[in-house]
Parts: sequence; structure tokens; C-alpha cells
Amino acid sequence: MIERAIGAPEMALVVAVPLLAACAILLVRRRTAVLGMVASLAIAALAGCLIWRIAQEGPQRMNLGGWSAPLGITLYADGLSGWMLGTTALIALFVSVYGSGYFHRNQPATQFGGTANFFWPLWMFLWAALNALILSADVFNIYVALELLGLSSVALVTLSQAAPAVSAAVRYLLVSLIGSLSYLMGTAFLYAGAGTLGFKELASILHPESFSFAALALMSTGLCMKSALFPLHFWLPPAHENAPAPVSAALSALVVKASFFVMLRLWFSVFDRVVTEEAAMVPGILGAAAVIAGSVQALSAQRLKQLVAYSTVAQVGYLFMVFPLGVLNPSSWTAVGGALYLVSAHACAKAAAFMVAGNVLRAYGHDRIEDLRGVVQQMPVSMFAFAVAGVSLIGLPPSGGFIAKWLLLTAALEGPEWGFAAVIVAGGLLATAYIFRVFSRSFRNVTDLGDFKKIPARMEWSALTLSLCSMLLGLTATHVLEFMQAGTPLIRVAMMEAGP
Amino acid sequence: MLTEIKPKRAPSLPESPAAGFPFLRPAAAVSALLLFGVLWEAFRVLPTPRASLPNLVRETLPLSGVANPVTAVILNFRSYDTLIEIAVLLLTVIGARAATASAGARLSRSVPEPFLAAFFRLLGPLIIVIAGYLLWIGKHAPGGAFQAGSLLGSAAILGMFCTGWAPPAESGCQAAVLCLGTILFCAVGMGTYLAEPNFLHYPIPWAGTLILVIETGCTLSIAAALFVLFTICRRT
Amino acid sequence: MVDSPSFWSTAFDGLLCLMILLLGWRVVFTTDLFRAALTFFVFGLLVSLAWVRLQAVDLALAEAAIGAGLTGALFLAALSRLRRSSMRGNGSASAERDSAEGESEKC
Amino acid sequence: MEPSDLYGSVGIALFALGIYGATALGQFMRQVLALNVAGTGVFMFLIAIAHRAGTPVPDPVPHAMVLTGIVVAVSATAFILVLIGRLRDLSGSSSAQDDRDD
Repeated sequence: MIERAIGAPEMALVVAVPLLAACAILLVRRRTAVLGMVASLAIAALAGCLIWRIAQEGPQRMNLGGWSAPLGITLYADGLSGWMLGTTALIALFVSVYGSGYFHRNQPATQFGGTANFFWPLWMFLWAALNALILSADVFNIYVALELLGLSSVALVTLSQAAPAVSAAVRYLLVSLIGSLSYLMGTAFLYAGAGTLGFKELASILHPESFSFAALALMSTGLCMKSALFPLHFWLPPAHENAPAPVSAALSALVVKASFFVMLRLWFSVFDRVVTEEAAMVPGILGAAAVIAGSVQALSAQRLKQLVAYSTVAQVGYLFMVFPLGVLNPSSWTAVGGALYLVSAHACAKAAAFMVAGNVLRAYGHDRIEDLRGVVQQMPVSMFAFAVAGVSLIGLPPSGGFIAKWLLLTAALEGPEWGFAAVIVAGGLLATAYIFRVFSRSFRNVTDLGDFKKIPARMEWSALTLSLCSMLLGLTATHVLEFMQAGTPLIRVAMMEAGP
Repeated sequence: MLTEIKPKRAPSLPESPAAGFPFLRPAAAVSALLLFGVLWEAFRVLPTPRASLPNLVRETLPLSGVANPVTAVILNFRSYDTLIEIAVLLLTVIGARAATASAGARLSRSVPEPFLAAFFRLLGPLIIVIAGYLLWIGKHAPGGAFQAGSLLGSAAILGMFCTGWAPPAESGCQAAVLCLGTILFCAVGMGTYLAEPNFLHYPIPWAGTLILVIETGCTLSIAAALFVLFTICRRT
Repeated sequence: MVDSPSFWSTAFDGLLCLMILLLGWRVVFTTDLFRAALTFFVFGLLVSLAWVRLQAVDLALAEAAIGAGLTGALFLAALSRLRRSSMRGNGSASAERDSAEGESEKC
Repeated sequence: MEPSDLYGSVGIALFALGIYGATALGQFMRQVLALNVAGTGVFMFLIAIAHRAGTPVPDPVPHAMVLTGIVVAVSATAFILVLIGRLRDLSGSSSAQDDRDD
């Protein structure tokens, strides 16, 4: 397919509109939820337009300011970015709906002494950062977008105003800043050796040389810190656990994935000729360790939100297995397709799970797993949503999680690294155990029901819709995988198709 | 696992990583040394760069509307970076405000000294003139929005100490100045679609003017943001 | 671009680099936060001098104003604020909150 | 030795030093200071790269990156200092940390 010289205007608008919306909300300061919802719909519509264009016209490239790549910044959208953008829009839209209930002025405000008004502008900044990160094809621009993403996530975590949340936020910010600096140093080395910052130019220049290895290591370390890969994951559970529920949903579903997506882009396009099989084993093995360690910690979690947060650590581990699987089978699309599928399926399921945890916390004032008896009787919609999300997290058919794990498993069995297949299976069993731990408590029938506060219906229904989306993803796999390959994002696959 | 070793009484208060990991310091020291060694070696054998991009910037400079190459890169060739950066600055102000919203804190006024106040009355206008000059000269020579903005911000901080003046905690006017840079940038970016087919694509005859407009907005926003961040940091 | 670096300019560069490294070391390893913040201020000024040597005058200006001046001022403001708050906090401290105090000591 | 080589090495050294401080030190304030040292190291490295480019005037692109980086660094520093101050207030004042546990 031929790229259009002038990219779709939506590519810049999905970043500019949320920024303008944030400013508008700050300036108007009244009816913030209405403004926020209108803006959310507009951004989601723009993302939809862009995806439609990618499907119709092929990949889009925009030279910002009219300057082409070595001089200016390029935005690039192919099937992979379109898929990420769509996932982001879907989750973000429901987070907005959920947030409008969660931060509603009729809700108990004591927990958020007057900070509810700050949710919308910060949330708009976060969305802008996600879109900017997904579309950028310039290594330094990604650094700036990463900073916007990290700072807005931390600011959103502090909205719950309690000491544990602020303490987790400080730690999160420190890790995030160390990660960004590491990434920036990598960018500096890349520029020093290659003299350009654009993805396309870098991909044609870089060869296995010491500076490109240094850049790869620095940038990957920074991005792994931000997506909480196993030994660097210690900041994630406290931050995601103590944040307000809509924020936890967005952080777990989207923010962690955005830096993973950048790393995927770097490894399979920019550094494609630099990465070696040995190098690719490092994130793969750490990912495998994360699957086991995160699941075990989820098993011993005391509270529902904690459990869901540790489950994120495990699910991120699956994503990082794509690096060895993708590098070892260069001709195969299976591993990358599976990872991207897992990004979306997990995003829907995890956002739903965090929303349910937030509902429980809001309704009962606590989310201790041991004391969840009878929840099903009082919150059937929420618990059904959790059940559906759980099926996808475990990876049972016909969920999206099943397709994703099936693709990853196939990729693992194709190559010599069957050990990863064993980890994928073991992770699924552990996930079954920790999901059923919740059910064994909450489905118990009791007569003396605890204190129960009614919560807005939209908080329950947005969780249910998202969990059903994760199930729906299991039914549309062929179309999705076809769409993702628009523009053949992987250089290796492109080369294979073009012949030796 | 590390994060699981928590005191029983306050389980949601996470431990500092250093506390749960006794051999952190030696490990960090070794990895820092390793980091330095590897990076230094990579730097030592760095290939001689092909100086194509600096030449490209020099050749394209006449089309950018300004004569200072750094300003041209920041506000024309790579203006999108700067747009996001201004948004980052605005974001940190909002974030800092959100984090302290329920604190019920107020700024402790410093007692004004007559001598300092008189001194500032002399110095203040001078700084404003210098900042304006820096902003203007940025087109041709070292200087520009960032230097001017930080100078203005420092002047406001100095003024706060010298005259005892305290800004209102939150006002619509302040919010407007803070948002000005981001709004102008986005508006110009979208407005250029009227003439050219790309975001932030300035028509060449207008480039100089548009850059100056954006720079002025950014200067004010940067100054306001730095000043507000400082006051929040100082608040008790 | 540099016309055969003379002995004196090389010596100046070397000395400046040594001082920057020394001050950087002091910033990281000084336990007294107040002194560390002051050291950071001087460190920033020396760094901006180094950037003048590297023909980056506008960046030296920005570093002196933002990197050294404003960041240093921010640290000093935050430190004085922490001291005030710890003075207030100690008045009402109780044995119940030992772990919380331990946490706040680490700030 | 060219000045750019010298200052570039100093930049790398400051980066490594700052990363050590930011990961190994136990106090938040000191970690933030160390982070700023690391950031300055990266900026110095970039400026050395610009000087090394082999043109009569230094390469403006790394300069633009540094200018962007400095502003981002100062705003991030201010934000984290505000958060640290807030944390001190919260954990020093009445039982804010155990409202969810009992």
C-alpha cells in the first residue's frame, strides 16, 4: 500500500483536542463533567475516523510543520498504531463515563477534599499523552510524550489525597523520572551516532555497533521501568492500588501498555538490525518471571484492588515474551499479533476489574477479599462483570484473552523456546486460582449483609460493557489481525514478503 | 517478594525500596560503575557523525522565519515537541495544585522591608524590559521564550520576597495566563490548516510573526507556571 | 571547529571538569540536605560555564536561570517547608504512628 | 583531547553518579537532587555531541533537545518536591494512612 504524503488531520487533532479540552475545563471550571464527556466523545470520534482511514487508505504519515523527517517530526499510523489508538479510545471513553459517576458531586466528597474538579483536566492530559506516544515516529518526541504521560499519571494517583497514595505517587514519579532519563540518554547516543531522530531514517542507518547497543539498552531499560517489568515492578502495585478506581483502570489498562508499545516499535522497526537473539531473551525471561511472581503475589493479596494490581504485573509479563518469540521467528506475525491482542483484551478486562473493585470499595467502604461474602446478592451486575473479565484474564475461550494466549502459545511452540509455552500455561492456572479466590468468597450466600451504599448505575454498567468487550474480542480475531497488518509494520515481515 | 514484606499495621504504606533490599547500595554502585564503563566505551568508539542535519538546518533556516537556528528548531522545525513541553509545564502546575487542594494551606507572607521594596520597584521594570529584549532578540541571537520566561518568573519570585506581595491562591486570570501558551500553540497549529495541509505548518511569509506570537504566549505561561510552582512548593 | 586547543584552554577545561565532578559527587553524597542544595546551585553555575565553553551560550543562560537558580530555590523552599512541618508534626506525635513517622523521616 | 570528548565523558560520569544516587539513597529529597545531577549529565552529553558535529556552529538540534529537557526537568522537580512536602504533612498529621484498613 502507498502512504499518503499528507497525513490525516486526525493524527494531530487526537493530541491537540484533549489539550485544548483540558485548558477549556480549567478556564470554565463549571460543569466540568459535561465538558469532559463532550471532549471524550469528540476524541473517540477522531480516533475512530483515523482508524477508518487506515483501514480504507492504508498507513498515514504526517510531516508536522511541513518538514520531512530528518528536520521535522513525523507522525505515523499503521495498523498497529491504529489498533492501540482504538483500544485507548474505547477504554478511555468508559473510564470517562465511570469517572463522571465516581467523581460526581453527590458522591461522598470527604475522600477527595475538593480535588474532583482536577480529575478532568488531568485525565485529558493523560489521554493526549497516550495518543501522542502511539502516533509519534521520532525518538525525542517520544521522550517528551513519555514525560507528559508519567507526570499526568502521577498527578492522577495523588487525587485520592491519602498518605499511602501520595507515598506511592512519589515513588512512582521517581521511577518514572529515572526511566525517562535513561531513555533520554539512549536518545542522545542514537543521535550522536546516527545523526537523526526519525524512526524510518534510524532504521536504515543503525547497524550492530557499540553505540546502537548502548542506546538500545538504555532506552529499553527506561521503558521497562515504566511498564513495570518484573524486577522493576515494585512501584506498580502500591500506585495502582491506592489511586482512585477510574485512575487505576486507566493506568493498568493503558499507561503500562503505552511504553510497551513504544518498546515494541523500537525493537521491531528502529533497532531491527541491531537486536540479537541473546538480547531478546532478556526481556523474555524477565517477562516469564513476572508471570509467575505477579500471579503468586496476586494469590496472597489481601484486598481486591491489590489482587488486580498484582495481576497486571503478571499480564505485563506475557507481553514481554513477544521479544524472544518475535525475534526467533522473524517471518512470523503470530507473536506480535498475539501480544497486541493481549494488550487490548487485558486492557478491557483489567479496566473492568478495577472498576468493579472500585465499586466494591465505594459500596462497602472496604475491599478485603475475606469479607466479600454476599457481594453477589447486592451487586450482581458488578460481580458478573468481574466474572466475565476474569474469564478473559485467565484466557478461557471464547474470550479475547484466549485468542491472545493461543497466538503466543503457538508462537512459542513453533520455535525452539518451548519453555515460554510452559510459563504461559502455568500463568493461566495461577490466574484461575486467584480469580476463583475472589469468587469463592463473594458467591457465598449470607443473610446478614453488611453496610451497603448505593452507587451510580453507570459505574456498574461501564464495567460490564468493558468486560463484554473483552469477550467480544474473541469473536473477531481474523478481521483484527488483518487490520493490524495494514502497512506491514514489521520490517522483517516486510522484507520476507518482498523476497530475499 | 520485596513488596510483600510490609508491616502488619499499615499495610498500604509501602516501604522504601532501600529498606526492603539490604544489598541495594553495593548492587547500585556496581551497576553504576558498569553503566559508566559501557557508556564511556561506546562514546569513545563513536563513529564520526555525518553532519547532514546541521547542514540541512542551515540551508532551511531562511524558510523558517527566524535567524537563530536554535529558535528555528524549537519553534518551527520541531515545534510539536515544544507544544507538548508547554503542556507538561501546565500539567505540573495543575498536578501540584491537585495534590495540595485539600491541604487548606496558605502562603506565609514574608514581612516586607522598605529598602528591599524600593529596590525591587527599581529592579522590577528593568527585568521586564530585559525579558522583553531577550524574547525579541531570540529571533536572531541567543535568547528566546524560555530564557525570557524564566527571567520573568524569577523576577516575580524576587518581588514576592522583596515586597511581601502574595498572589491569590487561585483565580481565573491566573489560569488564563497559565493556559495561554498551550491554547495559542494548539490554535495556531489548527489554524495553519486554513493555508497549508499540515499541523503547525506556518505559511512562509507569516512564519516570523506566528513564531513571535507563540513565543510571547509561551513566555507568559512559562513565567506564570514557574512562579506558581514555586509558591506551591513554599506553602505550609 | 576548535583551532588547535592551546595548553591553557585545555588546562581550564580539565580544571572545570574536575570541579564539576567534585561538586556533583558532593551533591549526591552530602547528608546535610541544606548544604547539598547549596552545592547543587554552585554546581549548576559551573555547568553553565562549561556550556559557554561548548559554544552554547543560550543554553548556559537557561541553565543558570532555570537549572541552577530556580531548581536551587525550589529545593531551599521545599527544605524550609519540610523543617516547618516537622516542627509542627513533632508537637502532636504519638506512639501510634511510629511507622508513619519512620516514613516521613525518609523525606 | 578535544573539549567535546572531555565534557562528554563528564556528562556520562554525572549521569552514572546521579542514577546511583537516585536508586541507592534512602531519602526522597536526596534522590531528587541526584536525579537532577543525572539530568545535567545527560544535557552536558548532548551539548558535547552538538559541539562535536564538525560544523563551525554547534548543531542546533541537540541544543533544542536540551532546552526542552531543562524545562521538563525543572517542572518535574517542582512537582515531586510538592508531593514530598504533602507526604510529610499527611504522614505527620492524624491517622490519614489507615482510613482504609480498619
